[in-house]
Amino acid sequence: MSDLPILSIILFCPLVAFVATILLPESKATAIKSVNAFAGLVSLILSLIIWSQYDKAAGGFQMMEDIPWVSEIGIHYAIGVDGISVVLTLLNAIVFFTGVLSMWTLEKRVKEYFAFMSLLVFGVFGVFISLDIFVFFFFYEVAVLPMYPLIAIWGSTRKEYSAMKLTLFLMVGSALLFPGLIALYVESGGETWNLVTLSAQGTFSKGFQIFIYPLLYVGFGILAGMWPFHSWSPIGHVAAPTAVSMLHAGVLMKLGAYGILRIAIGVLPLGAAFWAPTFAFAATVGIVYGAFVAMRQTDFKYVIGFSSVSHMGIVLLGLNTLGVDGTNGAVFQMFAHGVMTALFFSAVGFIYDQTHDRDIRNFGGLVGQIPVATSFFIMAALCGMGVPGFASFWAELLVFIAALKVFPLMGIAAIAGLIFTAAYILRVLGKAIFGPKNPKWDHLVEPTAFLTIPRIILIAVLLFFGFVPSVMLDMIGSVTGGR
Amino acid sequence: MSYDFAIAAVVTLAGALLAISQANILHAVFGLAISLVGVAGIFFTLNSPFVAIMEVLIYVGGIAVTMIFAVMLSSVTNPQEKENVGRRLMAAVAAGTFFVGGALVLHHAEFADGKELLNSEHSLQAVGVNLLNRYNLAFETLSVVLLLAIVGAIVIVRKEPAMPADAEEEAA
Amino acid sequence: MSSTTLALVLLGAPLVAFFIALVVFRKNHVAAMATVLLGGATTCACALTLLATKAGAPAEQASRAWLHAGGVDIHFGILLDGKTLIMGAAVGVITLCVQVYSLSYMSHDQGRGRFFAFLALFEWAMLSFVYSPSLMQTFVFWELVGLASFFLIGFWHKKPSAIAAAKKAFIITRIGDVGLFIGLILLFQTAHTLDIQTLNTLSFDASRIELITLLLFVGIVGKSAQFPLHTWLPDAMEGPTPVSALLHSATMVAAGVFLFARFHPLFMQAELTLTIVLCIATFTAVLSSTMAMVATDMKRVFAYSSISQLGFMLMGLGAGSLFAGYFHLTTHAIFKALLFLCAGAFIHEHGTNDTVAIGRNGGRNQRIITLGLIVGGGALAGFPLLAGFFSKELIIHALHDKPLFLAGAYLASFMTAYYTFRVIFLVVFPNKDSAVEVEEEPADSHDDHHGSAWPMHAPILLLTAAAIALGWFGDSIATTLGLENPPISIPEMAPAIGVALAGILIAWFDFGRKSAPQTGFVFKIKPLYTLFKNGWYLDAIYKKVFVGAAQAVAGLLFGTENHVLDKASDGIGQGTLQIGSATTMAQSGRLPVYIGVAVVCFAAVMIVLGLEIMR
Amino acid sequence: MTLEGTLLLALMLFCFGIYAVLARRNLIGILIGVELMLNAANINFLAFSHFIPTDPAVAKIIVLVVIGLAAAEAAIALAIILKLYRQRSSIDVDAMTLLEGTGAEEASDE
Repeated sequence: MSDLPILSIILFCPLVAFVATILLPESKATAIKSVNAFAGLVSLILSLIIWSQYDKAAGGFQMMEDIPWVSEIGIHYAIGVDGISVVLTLLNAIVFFTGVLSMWTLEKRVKEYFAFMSLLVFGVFGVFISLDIFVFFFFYEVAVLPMYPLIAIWGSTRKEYSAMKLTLFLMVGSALLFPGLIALYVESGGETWNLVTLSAQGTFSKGFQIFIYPLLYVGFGILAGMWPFHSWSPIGHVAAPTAVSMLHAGVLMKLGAYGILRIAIGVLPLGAAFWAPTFAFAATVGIVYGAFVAMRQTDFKYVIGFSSVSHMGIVLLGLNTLGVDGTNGAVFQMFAHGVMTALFFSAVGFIYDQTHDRDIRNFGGLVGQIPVATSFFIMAALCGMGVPGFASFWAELLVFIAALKVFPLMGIAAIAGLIFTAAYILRVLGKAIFGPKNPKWDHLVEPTAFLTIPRIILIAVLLFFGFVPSVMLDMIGSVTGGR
Repeated sequence: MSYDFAIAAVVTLAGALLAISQANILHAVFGLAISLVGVAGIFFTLNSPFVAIMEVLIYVGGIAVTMIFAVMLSSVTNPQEKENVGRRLMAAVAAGTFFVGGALVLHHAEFADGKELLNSEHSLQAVGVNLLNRYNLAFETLSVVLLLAIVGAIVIVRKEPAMPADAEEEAA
Repeated sequence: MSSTTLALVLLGAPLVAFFIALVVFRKNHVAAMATVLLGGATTCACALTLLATKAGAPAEQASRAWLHAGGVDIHFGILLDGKTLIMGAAVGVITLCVQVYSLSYMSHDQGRGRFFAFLALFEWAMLSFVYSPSLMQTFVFWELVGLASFFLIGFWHKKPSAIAAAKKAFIITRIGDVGLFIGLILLFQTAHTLDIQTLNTLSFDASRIELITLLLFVGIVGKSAQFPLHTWLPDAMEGPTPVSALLHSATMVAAGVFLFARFHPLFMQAELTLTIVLCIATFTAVLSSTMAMVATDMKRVFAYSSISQLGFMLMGLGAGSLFAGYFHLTTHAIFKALLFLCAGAFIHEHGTNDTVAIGRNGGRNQRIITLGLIVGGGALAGFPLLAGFFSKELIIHALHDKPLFLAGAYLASFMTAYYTFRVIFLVVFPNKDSAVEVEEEPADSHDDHHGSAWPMHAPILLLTAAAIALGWFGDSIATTLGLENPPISIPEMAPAIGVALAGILIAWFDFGRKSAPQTGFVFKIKPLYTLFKNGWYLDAIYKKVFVGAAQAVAGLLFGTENHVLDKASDGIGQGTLQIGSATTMAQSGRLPVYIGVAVVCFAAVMIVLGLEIMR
Repeated sequence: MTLEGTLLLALMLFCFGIYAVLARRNLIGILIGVELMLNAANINFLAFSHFIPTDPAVAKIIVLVVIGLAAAEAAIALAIILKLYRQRSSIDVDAMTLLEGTGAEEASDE
């Protein structure tokens, strides 16, 4: 078992699905969906196997594979996982699988949709497991680019505009990243792109780190929804179809945060230390700002979109504390937020599919009509508020512990943001889910048992890690030394 | 200075002048042919008789004739070149600048050895051997390119009933 | 069964019942109710057994590391000491009473299965909070108590007012939670442990502990509805009355006081905090009493009285007497649950919340309930020999060397006696000829279906008995807590008794005697009446100032987002497009132009090159 | 006959070619200019190989390849010209401004 290149298998699992999707005829929609769901299931199982096989006591990168790719400029197909990658790989597999199941009712251009989606997932897996900065960037672009057609074709509400905006912002991010990454390669002597080698102490001088770090941080930060470069994100969420929103908020934004953690902070620790107060401030502003703006939104998805800005602010704040607890919390929050927003969008998507309306003012009393469907939304909302019992509580707790220690004032501001988070989430619940029933929606029906499966999986994951956070923290801690 | 070279040079330049100055495009092609013959003469004086023969065969016998066909097929209704002094002047200035630049470089460049070499008696054999041994790739590539050119030319010129209409709509 | 196992069963039963009732018996109300009731009974039995077997024994702790943070293991588990045992028993008994009571009260509600499920969740959260050995567990379940109360207050989710009240409760308590959260983290960073027993043995730097305890106190202020965060509690009665009974007695609001009692040794180290606690508690006790004096809604009177009694408890604790505060917490839990259950019974029967209307409707004909009301009210008013009397005496005794706060306490207990007996007299001696107008408040429960009487009567009778008897168990409670029950001589008691009796007397004069005006003396001082009636306008001010400010900021940022950030990014996009269209001008597609440019450039390079060689 | 003289001749021929390419509006005229430039280059190759000691066969092979390519190029170019002529009834380069965007409509209207 251990001899199998399990990482390569999990990486190419969605690619196989992609090829199969392309080869299958358009008319066989169910077959296409089944293939993708199967790929999702396989990658889910494999990521669980990786989780169990990863030796937490030993730590470091494991299950490494290294094949020269473009040896002239030192590019290797080098992959491997540490505790953080394991966590995020699992997240991606969960969101992929549940995302496919959530889109089971799709009828419009099924083939292309699933082709792009599996391509996107392929890229995300690649980012999470690659150990070569160039390969990392390669997969990063693979993951980012399918967003454009996915939104522009299957989206709603100003979809072309949103898709264009999203793509342009992400390209700006890449435009910052690429020179930064090349600078790393050149400055280190131009021999290797290997992350582990580059991360070694003393590779880069302090001045160089301070100069390059903002490029990488902002470049990745744009994808992570970093304030003030977040405005692509809510609008992208709004326009995207359900599973794309799930993948987008659930996984894609994590790529940015992962990039910051792995490359920006990992390779340039001195630069990170220099810039941490600045970027922590931006993150704190993002937390409070996102919550406030969400308070005024009227579209379900906009609310969730801005809540993502707020929650990703917590991730970024945690990363910027540069400590064990902060990093643990940030990674945990990445995972929790990924599952949570996937659940959020999945629940909203279900309502939208039936109503074609997302204005919270037009709803009311949904819980009386479709209690099961709304209970998914309520669960996600509770998790978003950081209620104990859900995974995000622990994540936020750790980030706040670290933030109060390192940046006391920002920590207090971020914790106070919890009040506003509760305010906007309860506002949505009060207006749309509870309250007097709107007779307009009397025709809504509950999801079929099949469609509840993905949502139940997501809730189960949230509750599991909410009740037993140590499982997650042990895994992350194997990298950060928190254990 | 040998006379054969001078004659060849004069023919070349005269033909070229004819090729670029004639308003009638047919005459211009004739000028090109004359110029090419002159170039062949220059090749001959440069101790490359085989290349000179090829030049005449391919250029004068092939390309120039093909051009004449093309002119015949296309410019029947095409109006003669209108006098456009400004354009000609601009072109002359550009070409003149280039000439000045080139002449400057030529004038100041120091070449390794200005003496004439006459050591290429077996040049034709050497060309043949080299072409099929060391430079075989260039030779084969060239054959493929020529084949593609033939096929491509046929494909391009072939009449397609639907395409022109579409293209015209798009163009409009 | 060891006591640890017993405690685990105690904690596990409600959680299991919650899941089964909510998920499995989603459509089977009877089964759901039965499950929850079974869980509640189990818990109650376990809690009482624990109290009986463990009372006076040394504290016992069973916990295991749950997660690792800040370089330290954080434990979750069970702590069995005096405070826990008493509070656990109170929670168990009162929850069971409320559940039995709800069988009848909610018998025809559409979502009664769900209601019972959330009752179980509430119980689980509160018990886990009480039995918690670490501050982290305390905080987790503190939050969950708030969450469960959110669902219960907003149980009638079709009523916008209920949802608004639930929202308000959650958000205002969350403001307190933020303080508690920061305090927790600071405490954690200072002490490097969250174990309650360890923390209570440590001593800290004075300014540090003052800051930490103040932050903890912010949480208590929010949860126990003290000024200035008290406004959520009166509104919280939008939930079904059994919820109010639970919320106001042993759970939710009690959590704040319990937390104070838990960390009493820490608070004792912080002089400044104690002074602030006393100020706020006294002020709250007086403030909310004034509001209670003019409220006509029976539940509202009791809600204000809860706030004021919580103030009393904190006064006792803040004055340094752990036993006084804790004893009052226990007695209050019993008699306040009793009062709310009685109020619920009246409301259920008569379809109105208005005390005067209930009285005129013949509320006194429900004899058992009226008895409960009188006993509970007497206990609340500090009528001698009833439960509340003893505990209140202890608090006043504890305050004896702080004249200012003592005066406040006397004032508050005078008003307490007055408004409590106002309610009693209005029900018992209704005066149909009095001028007072009945404010037609919407009925709490619209349907005319009434469940059978015994599920309502049994808990009320039980609690009535407890309210009478509990006062005499001061010594044993003190022993359980490991404290002394200070003897108080009769002369010391006299002023308090006098004040209470004076209050009752004036209430009698205003409401009880034949042809009493039944309006109360405050009614005659119009500005004061309006002020009290409107809760000192605090709600309005909060709404204007804080909610308004938050919305203004939200609006501002919303505008920033849409008009500055969005426009900026759009502008960048537009600019790119414009540059693009500008460059297309150069791309004319005219071949000669391209070639000409290329040639001229090349020529220029050659000229430069030529001149370079020449040099 | 010197190297400089030969190169000067080639340069002049090349400049004639440039002039033809720039001044002509007729596509065939432009093609003529291109051929002139190619020949100028060929002269240079042979001149260098004649006057500077190198392997003489190389220059000849290059020239032969260039001649072959020129033939291919002429064939394709003429085919394109014919196609264009069929579509637009004109082989005037000034009319071919589709790339200019909006200007294309005006140009094709003329």
